[in-house]
Amino acid sequence: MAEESKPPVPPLPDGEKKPAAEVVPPAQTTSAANAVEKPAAAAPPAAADKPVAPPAAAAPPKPAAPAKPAGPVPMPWTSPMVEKYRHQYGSGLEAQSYLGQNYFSVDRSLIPNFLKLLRDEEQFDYCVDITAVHYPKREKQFEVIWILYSFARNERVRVKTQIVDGESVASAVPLWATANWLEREVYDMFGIKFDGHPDLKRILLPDGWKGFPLRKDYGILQQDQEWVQINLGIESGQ
Amino acid sequence: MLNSLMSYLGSSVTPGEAGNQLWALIYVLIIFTGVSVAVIAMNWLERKALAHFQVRLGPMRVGPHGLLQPIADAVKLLLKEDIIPSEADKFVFWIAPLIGLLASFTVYTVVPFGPSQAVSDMNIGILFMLGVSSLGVLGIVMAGWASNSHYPLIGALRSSAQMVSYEVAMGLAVVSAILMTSLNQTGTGTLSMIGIVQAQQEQHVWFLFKFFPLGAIAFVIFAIAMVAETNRAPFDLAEAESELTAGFHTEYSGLRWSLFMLAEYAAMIAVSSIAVALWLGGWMRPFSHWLSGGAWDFVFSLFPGLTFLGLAAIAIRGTIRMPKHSLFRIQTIGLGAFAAVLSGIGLLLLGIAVGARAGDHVALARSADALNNVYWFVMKIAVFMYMFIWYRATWPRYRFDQLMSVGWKVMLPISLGVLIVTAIVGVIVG
Amino acid sequence: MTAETKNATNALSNLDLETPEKPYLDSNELIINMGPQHPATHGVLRVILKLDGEKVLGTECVIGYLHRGVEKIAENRTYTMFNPYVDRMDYVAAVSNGLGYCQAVEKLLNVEAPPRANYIRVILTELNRIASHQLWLGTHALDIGAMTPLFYTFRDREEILKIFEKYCGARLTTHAFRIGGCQYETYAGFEREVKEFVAFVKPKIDEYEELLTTNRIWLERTKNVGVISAEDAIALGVTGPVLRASGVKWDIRKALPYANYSEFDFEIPIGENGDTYDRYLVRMAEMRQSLRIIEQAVERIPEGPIMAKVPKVIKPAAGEIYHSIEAPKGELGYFIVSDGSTQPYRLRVRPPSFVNLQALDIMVRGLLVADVVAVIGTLDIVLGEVDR
Amino acid sequence: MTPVATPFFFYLLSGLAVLGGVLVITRRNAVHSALALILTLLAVAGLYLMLYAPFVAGVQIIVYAGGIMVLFLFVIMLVNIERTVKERQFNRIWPVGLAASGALLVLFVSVLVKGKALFPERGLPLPEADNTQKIGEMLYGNYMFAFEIASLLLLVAILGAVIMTKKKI
Repeated sequence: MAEESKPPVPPLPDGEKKPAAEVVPPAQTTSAANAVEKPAAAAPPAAADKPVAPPAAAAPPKPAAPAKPAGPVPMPWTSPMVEKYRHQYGSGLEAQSYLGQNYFSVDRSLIPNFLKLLRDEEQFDYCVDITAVHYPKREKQFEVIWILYSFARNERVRVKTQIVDGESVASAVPLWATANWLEREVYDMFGIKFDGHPDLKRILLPDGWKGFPLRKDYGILQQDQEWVQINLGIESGQ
Repeated sequence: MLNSLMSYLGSSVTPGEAGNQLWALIYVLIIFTGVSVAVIAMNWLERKALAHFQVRLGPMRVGPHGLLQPIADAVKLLLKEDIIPSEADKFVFWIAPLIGLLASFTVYTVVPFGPSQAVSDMNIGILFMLGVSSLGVLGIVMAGWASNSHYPLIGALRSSAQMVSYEVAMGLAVVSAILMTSLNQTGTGTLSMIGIVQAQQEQHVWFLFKFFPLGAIAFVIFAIAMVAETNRAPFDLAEAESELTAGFHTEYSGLRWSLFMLAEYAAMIAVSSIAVALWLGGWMRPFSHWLSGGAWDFVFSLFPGLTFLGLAAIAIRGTIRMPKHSLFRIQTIGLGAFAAVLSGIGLLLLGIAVGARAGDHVALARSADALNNVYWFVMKIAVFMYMFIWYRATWPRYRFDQLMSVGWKVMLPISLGVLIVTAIVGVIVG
Repeated sequence: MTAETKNATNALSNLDLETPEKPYLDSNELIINMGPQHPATHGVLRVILKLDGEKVLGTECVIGYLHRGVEKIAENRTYTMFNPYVDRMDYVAAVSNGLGYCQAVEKLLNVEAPPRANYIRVILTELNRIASHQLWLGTHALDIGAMTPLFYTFRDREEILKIFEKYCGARLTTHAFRIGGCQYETYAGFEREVKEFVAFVKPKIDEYEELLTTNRIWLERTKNVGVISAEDAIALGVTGPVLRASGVKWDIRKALPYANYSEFDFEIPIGENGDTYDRYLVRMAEMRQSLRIIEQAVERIPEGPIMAKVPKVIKPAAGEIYHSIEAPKGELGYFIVSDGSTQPYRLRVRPPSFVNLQALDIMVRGLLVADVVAVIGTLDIVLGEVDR
Repeated sequence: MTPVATPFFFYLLSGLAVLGGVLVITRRNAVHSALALILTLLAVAGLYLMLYAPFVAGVQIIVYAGGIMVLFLFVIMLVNIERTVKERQFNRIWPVGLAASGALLVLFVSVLVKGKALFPERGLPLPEADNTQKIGEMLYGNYMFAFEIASLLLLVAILGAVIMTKKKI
């Protein structure tokens, strides 16, 4: 087992190409400067993410830190990467940062291409999670969220898109194998379909279950009583 | 009938050879009960020893230090509902445990507890033992197949493949021991179990040390193969709990299951007795050649009694250390009684040994002799039994393909080599 | 990279579970159902194995037997009320779950736990990591057939649980932390007992290694079994010791430090081959590293408050946050959406076991049934977390 | 040592052997057939014992009942039993089989009747004790060549089987 002192860089052959300075977002510049002084500490991804800062680091002002009394608000997120894609996609893409965590809001039609670009060009090679949120009052009821991480950049980013109930999203399985079960779970819980998924079926709930429990209109006591009666032979699961 | 009983007493051959059916029957009964009791004791001992290996106490509730646990287990198993799976092949399912049991108990016909302490002395004794014990696998295979379930089937396939493969190495190791029996004036060896031990007696050496290290290598191969042959850890793939739930006896419960257990433990004792007879000098006491003479004989003849007294001492220590509380009164009394019985047996055995030395009583001397023979044989088996427990506590389980490659690619070539070298050395020396 | 991902994807495609009509006297492909009641599936995992003899042609995991709708419950509880629920996910590492949740909510509230609380958190979390790894080691060794390590590890894990019990009154589902810090001050003699435990358990870890590390059978059973390459592991989102055993030096404690992990001096043990043996070594080394962290933390634990200023009623501003920690099993993440009310609008748990379990299929293809058991063990899954 | 109840055991064992043989060909279930075959083999081993050929009996048990039949069962268990149960028990060429076995019976009987002189009146007084040695002398003396040829043949058969089943060696 080798010793550890440097920021971790996984042994990926295509991970060395980008110069580090180019990919560091502005929100991180101050902390990156600190990292130069104190190389032992790994650079935190954002200013607000620094729990116990050394005395020197506390002094410089943090541009991303929100004003305390007003409460945190989403801020625009700017970085070379964002500029590049904003240029490319225009209004279909919005980059923001909340409490130091960066996210893209992307139009549904751009999703397959954009995720592929993130993986292939920006080295977001690890798909942390795929999930969804249900907003019944909005016109586009569902928000699907991909949480991505890049080992080479040590940076996490979220990609969001909004879809109407019944619309489907392109599957990420061809990009990240891990998307398989994660998308199945989203389908299981929200009923969102993913195009091109190899085997989109329920994963946590039984196959014959009716309803999608994490939708807001599905009550917490609600159950598929019919399924319970047929398969478990009892009146009610409650 | 009495005549027939008495007429054998002076005989120095086995009842089978003497043609005394009544005595043969008595021996069969003694051995059957003896092996059953040994299996029960082994059951308790394994649980206890394993527990102490694993920083636990083991059974403590039923009787003092769980001494009555095997009996409680037996009662439980007897009273359990007898379940036969509806899709099982009923006849085969029913007969499978019996075949296993039959095979492992039949073997005891020729186990030489002493020069005349065996049911019969077949002149193909060792062949008989290997053959009949190899029939035990039929019970496993039939049980696995008849259960009509996947895990038992895989367990049965594993154990049959395993036993057939290890039997080869085992047989070759045995042959190299048999070759050693032919190193006498006439140049003829023997397959008889008693004959093999007597050959060691005549050559004044246990075959373990004969042509060192040839005998030792053959012995080690046999000792490994016999673990595999009895499906014990680390070769317990047929009943690998974490993989196949319980392997071939997954669908068995209650009495039938306990028959399998009985067969397994009986088979363990049986193969150990082969190893003892072939390499460890059978009933011979240790250093019977170096430390010979009447005085030494007497010293060694004290061992059986001293062993029981030692056990009694342990039991007395346990009795004293029992908590002084009314709740423990019955347990204390029970353990004390157990200690008393043990020390009684020990004193009786000591008395026999001393009496045989002091007096000129033929019957006493004869029985002291018989006791010594049986004692040393059993003690050597006990060592193996302990090893079985030790293996189980120490080693992980082999995987099936590794087991096979060890059997065919390591054990078989080595045992063949040992056989050839033994033959060459035997020719040169003899 | 793309090619490997593709392989992994293909491997995950559905099994063809129908056996075609076979000609007379041909051996069948065997479909075996392993679990949900099976001694080696660590709970209620059901794996459908497609076998050729004993060779595994493919697997399909059927999960959800322990599904309790944790994420739905979260939407119907206040932030404080939901805190004990997270302990019930990965119940062998409840402290880690609680740490992740509390920190995620703290982040949403934009507060920091005071230094003393962070030290207590780190000590307890690392103790819990050792406990979790000990439990893993015992059950994993038992799966491979070595009975004895199980009892050794349980004996020593007991000491950790005693410390937990003395600290917060619970042994398993500890609910040790509160949003904003810790609810309990350490008891008298806490530091001494932790130090004693460190001194006690160090030789015990050597003892486990003595039983297994150089054992021929153990080596044969674990070397080159369940190999997963770094590329496959990343594509499958595998994290924790499984990822590190494949040679990827990545640990959230170092990469994106949380609590006060950046103050401690420790190493990230990594493996080379990504096989079961390397995962074993990585976890053993991690236990030692955890001890190192605990030793430093106990030495340096400062005086001070243990709770930050947190309102009685927790009402974070509307927004969303993702926070993850290095749980014993891998990256444990919480994605919380707040609508400004007292209850989370949406709470998503990113369970390490769930994602790691997905790698089972490509890890066991072509191996034997016995290896499936070993690989399930080496993935160190907890079904409470897989199913949630 | 005098034998006990010889005729009784002879008829018992041969009866069992014949019974087993009949069961082998009449059982639809291949596993049952194999078990019946084991019965036959064991009964034949008993007959060998009665003929003062303990070594042959031992080998019969160890090789046939313990080894070969286990392998038989091994193979049979992997075969689809349901299929065999459904199939016709006997195919259409059974008259040929009947004729062949009838011819064999005639041959046996004619040998028994005509060549009775070939057989000794009573059992040869073979000493039980050195039965094994006798066999050893025979195998490695008179029939050395045949024995070695047979073992060579088996070796070739093993190699052939390995080459046929293994695609890549």
